[in-house]
Amino acid sequence: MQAFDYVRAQSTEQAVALLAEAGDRARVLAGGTDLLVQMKEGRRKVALVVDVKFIPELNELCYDPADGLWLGAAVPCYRIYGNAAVAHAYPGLIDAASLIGGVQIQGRATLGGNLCNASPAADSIPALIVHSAVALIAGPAGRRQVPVEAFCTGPGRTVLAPDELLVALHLPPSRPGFGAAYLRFTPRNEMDIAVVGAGAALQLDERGETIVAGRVALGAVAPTPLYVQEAERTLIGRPVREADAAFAEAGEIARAAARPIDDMRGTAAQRRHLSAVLTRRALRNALARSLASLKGVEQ
Amino acid sequence: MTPATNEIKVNARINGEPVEFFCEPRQTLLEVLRDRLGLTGVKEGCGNGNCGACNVIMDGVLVNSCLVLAVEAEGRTITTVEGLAANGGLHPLQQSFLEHAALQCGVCTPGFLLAAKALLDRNPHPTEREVRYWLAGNLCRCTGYDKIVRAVLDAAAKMAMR
Amino acid sequence: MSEHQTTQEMVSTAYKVIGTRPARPDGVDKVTGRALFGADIQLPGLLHGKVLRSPHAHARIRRIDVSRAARLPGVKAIITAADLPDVENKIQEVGEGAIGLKYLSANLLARDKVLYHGHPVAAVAATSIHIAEEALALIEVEYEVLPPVLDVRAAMAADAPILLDDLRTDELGRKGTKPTNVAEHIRFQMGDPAAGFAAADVIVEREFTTSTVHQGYIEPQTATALWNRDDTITIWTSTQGAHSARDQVAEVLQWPATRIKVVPMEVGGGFGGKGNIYLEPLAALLSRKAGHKPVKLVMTRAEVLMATGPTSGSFIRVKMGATKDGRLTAAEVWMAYEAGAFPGSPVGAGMNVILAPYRIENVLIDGYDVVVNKPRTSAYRAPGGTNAAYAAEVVIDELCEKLGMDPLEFRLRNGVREGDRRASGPTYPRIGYLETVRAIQQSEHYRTPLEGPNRGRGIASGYWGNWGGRSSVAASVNADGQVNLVVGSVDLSGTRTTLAMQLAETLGIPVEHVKPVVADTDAVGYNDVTGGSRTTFGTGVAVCEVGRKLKEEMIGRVAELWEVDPVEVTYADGVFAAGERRMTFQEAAGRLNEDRPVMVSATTHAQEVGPGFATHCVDVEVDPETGKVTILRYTAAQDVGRAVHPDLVEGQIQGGVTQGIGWALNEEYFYDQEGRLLNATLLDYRMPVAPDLPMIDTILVEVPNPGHPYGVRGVGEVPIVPPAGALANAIYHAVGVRLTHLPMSPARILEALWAKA
Amino acid sequence: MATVWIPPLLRDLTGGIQQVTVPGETVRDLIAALDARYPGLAGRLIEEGTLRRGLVLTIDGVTSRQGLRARVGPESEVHFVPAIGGG
Repeated sequence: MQAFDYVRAQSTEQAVALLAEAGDRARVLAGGTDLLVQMKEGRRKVALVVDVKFIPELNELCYDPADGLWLGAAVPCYRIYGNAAVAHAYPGLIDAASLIGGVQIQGRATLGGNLCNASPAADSIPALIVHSAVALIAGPAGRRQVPVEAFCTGPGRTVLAPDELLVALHLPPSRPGFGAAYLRFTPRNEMDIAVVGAGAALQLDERGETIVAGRVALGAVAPTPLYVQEAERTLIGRPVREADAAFAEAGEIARAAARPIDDMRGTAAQRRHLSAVLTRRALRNALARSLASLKGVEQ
Repeated sequence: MTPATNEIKVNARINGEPVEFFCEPRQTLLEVLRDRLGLTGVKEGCGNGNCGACNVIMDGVLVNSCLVLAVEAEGRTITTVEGLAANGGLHPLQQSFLEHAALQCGVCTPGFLLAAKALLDRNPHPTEREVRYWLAGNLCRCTGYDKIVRAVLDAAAKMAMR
Repeated sequence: MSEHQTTQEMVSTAYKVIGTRPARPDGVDKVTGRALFGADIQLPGLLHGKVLRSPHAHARIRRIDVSRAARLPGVKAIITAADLPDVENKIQEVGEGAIGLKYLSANLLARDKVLYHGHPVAAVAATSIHIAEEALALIEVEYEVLPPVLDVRAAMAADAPILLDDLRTDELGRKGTKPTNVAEHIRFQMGDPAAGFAAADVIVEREFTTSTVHQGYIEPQTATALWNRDDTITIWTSTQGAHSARDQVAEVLQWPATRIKVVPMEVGGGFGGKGNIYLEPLAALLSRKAGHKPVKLVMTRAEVLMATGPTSGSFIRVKMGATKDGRLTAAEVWMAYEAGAFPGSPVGAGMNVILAPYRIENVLIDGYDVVVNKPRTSAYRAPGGTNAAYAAEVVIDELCEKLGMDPLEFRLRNGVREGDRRASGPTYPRIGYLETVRAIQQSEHYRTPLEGPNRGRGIASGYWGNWGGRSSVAASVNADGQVNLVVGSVDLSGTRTTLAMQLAETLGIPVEHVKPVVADTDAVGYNDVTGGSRTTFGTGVAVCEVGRKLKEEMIGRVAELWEVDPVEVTYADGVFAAGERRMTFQEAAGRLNEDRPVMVSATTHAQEVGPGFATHCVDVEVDPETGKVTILRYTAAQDVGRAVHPDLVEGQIQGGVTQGIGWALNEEYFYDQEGRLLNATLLDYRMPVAPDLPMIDTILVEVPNPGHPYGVRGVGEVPIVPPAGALANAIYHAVGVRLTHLPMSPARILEALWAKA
Repeated sequence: MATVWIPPLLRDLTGGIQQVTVPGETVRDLIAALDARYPGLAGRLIEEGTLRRGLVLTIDGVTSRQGLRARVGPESEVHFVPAIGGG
């Protein structure tokens, strides 16, 4: 690796000041599971590494049924799925957090880092999108919010300016009748990059009879993780007993929305096909969880 | 040791002992453990977090030491394979790996032992499926995993009886 | 779990040590992190080296300028091909095969041309690995990029780019006249194939392609060298054969072999890939140039995948005919294997494997060794066998289907036994192929019907000829009765244990009383590489011989002590006896050492090799929507001759099966059009992970090899041979598509399903 | 007299004949007898005075390392097959 300076930032303000000073030669270090690989391979020229893991607000994982989830950008995956209340409220997020790398990667990797790395195949981003997550960004001029579906602008590129820092992700609270899921297709059962990833979320009415809201997002089928907004229109208002038909339609919408390429991880044809298959399956998983959440309320 | 100008002093607790070392920011924890601290039981198989040979436990969490900067170890507690057995003798997992012939070449073994320890610390009664999924980040090319999985399950059973 | 089936001859023989499962002597060091593998060597004043590699698959080197790199503070030496002595192009027997020395040298550091992405061009030694890495970026190399050729059939085309200007096709001593990429053509022929096909009622012909794959050992190649001021060289390395490594270094450096000492470190997996040298001469030259300081080179994983190993991608056409009653009448095979940048693919071995389990009177096999712009291929567990058997076993399965015959019945009807002829001509000695077929037939797995949609069961057989090789061993008896066993066969997977067990059995002492040591090249006689499944058999023969000699020596010396004729002294169960007199082995050891030490040695080149056969049965479920294959159950039955240490034999089988599964389903090299390797990481080179697999059940069939005192056959190679064929057949029976390309990845299965629909 | 199996790529020299029975006590004798009958055969089997590299001699099913000096019996079956490495 090239030589660089390392600073353990103590506050968001300090980190932002350091980034502003160093410009595009600085990189933020959270879990390091992408950054260090890229630096070793010489893909990133870095003069300054700003370690943000010790900034309290970036390391905070706070869930309140009324306010939702504050997920500090530097919270590693294992803390997310290790938290029972979070796991219950945000099942799609948990699916994704427990799929990123092996457990030793999950001990370090963060969803904030996964988002900022902006891989088209990132597992957590479709999950964050269907959970309607919002990114909280700090910069020299103050703070701003960006919905996760608008965060990535291309492979490895985001809305972040060189002097901006992702502070946290905020996920709205989940109500009874809500369910979400993320799944991906990989040739191996673990330790793989998604050929296609699909996130889905559903909100049922209180009786669990009708879909009142739904979100679908795909990974690895476009230059950025893809929010398939058109799928929502097909899902809303559909009775649960017709879910299979609705999900099949949503799957076809996802297939049409996908703009995949051929590469060593999969072919374009395979990816288009899997977009439909995985969307259907993710919706089915989400529905099961929606129904389960309603049963939980009755008890 | 006199530090070079760009070296940083790091204090950590490694295998139960306080350790002070100097390193450059670009050095990984793996490099320092092996080349500065002589803990060559920690192996490098891939250098990018895909094989688990460099596993260590840092503050109770299993990590790939190839993807940790040595400077990040400041104030941390680290266990390597050399520190797995608390006081003399062997850890039940080490014993079980030997009894089940769960190693052939042995180069992935330290990483598997650390991963298995981290598993049993969280989940003392894992199923075969849980063991396989937990160990997914550790590659073994010799054994086909069969005897490793058996060794972990058997160690769990024996540790539960104690 | 494993079953054990011992056949006839030796069933009554009661061994005390053979067949038990003692702890391995190197075990504690390996579970505590103490064992020293290649990269673990630390020496005072150690310098760290890095290798600059070609970014192109095929290019002429116009100019190399190292001056900027040399000026970087901390850089101590830089070498290029100009630092290697010129070697004449003689063929040298090294390890298990022969290689042209000029090619061996050119593979270490490219001379005028680079022939693959990752081909070494220069190497640097510096005070730290980071400085060495920075220095690489300062070396300027000017290339004239040439078109690459990456596929065997493209490389055989008349207008293909030529890799090696001096290469001419060899056909058993007859050289071609034109420049070519075809290094060798080999042919096996018996009987009259045309007549055989004319007599067939059913003929199946298919073409197969297989991708380049890697051995995938977890420990990257490494070498540390000290070129001392007395011009002796010491090399610490991770190698399958210390003597072979020494001799290869001697040849490329044109340095006397006996002024080179190779110290074999623990080897973190080899599977054939650590028989070749890559870094050793570079480390030695850097050491000399850096002022006789030790230099360590360690490959990154990307370097391992780009520039070491792999084994051949291939094209194979198989045609087989059978009569209505299920008798094979003829077979024709045409196979071309990638050699990589320099000649030497295992196509000959593939030719031996491809029809090995079947008695066929009329056979024609043509094999071609073809250079392409990929790394020079290296042996990989049953080299050339997996892809060959895959092709044949799929065709056999299709014949069975067309004939409406059970695949095991068909194999029993056509399977080889002692005295049957191999395709290469010679006959088989005592073998246990049919026994493995029956073992599967009788297994609980096969007798349990497989139910459920998209599920299928596949059967395939496999063979490896095994090998004896040259071995030297020495044993000395300590005064306390413990025996030091010095071997030169490096231990890749537990052979210290299996060798110690054979000596303990021969001497009638507990295995714990034998201390096996793997010695360096100065301390023990010549040993061939640990490979080809030879060590427990071939070095085992030497160990049995040393045990026999040791007993004879001790009997003679006890007779001296007792003042009786040696013929009056017997030795059994650890006790010397003559008349009423008794003396235990331990007592004798003490008494004899007071006089003079007890030590003997033995060398062998074992020829009575027992070929190995296996039959595998696998159940899969295929997800028709994704093409993903889940392995539900796997059983491997193998004739192991005699399982010296059943745990280790099971481990060999389970490991070999798993490598075969990886090759079959997901492992492959991806190159771009320009010949750059795209997936040089263990993330995208997808070797199986633990959740991809079920437990691998083994059935150890024991048909003793008459050529070994305890009946040992090599066991390591055979298990990688059948899995690809077995999985292809299982996938067919699950979803009705025959896959003719390895790996049978989800994308390819989906495409096949779409094509069918 | 021993039976020598002619390697397939040399059968152009024997007019397609696969096996030839020739007299001799050593492999050297056999090759000399073969060459007398089929000129050029020795030149393909022998290189610099020894058996060509890459060829393995098998006599009655067992490989021999003794090359040209290997002894053969009157009923022996002799093959020259390509050498094979292992992993």
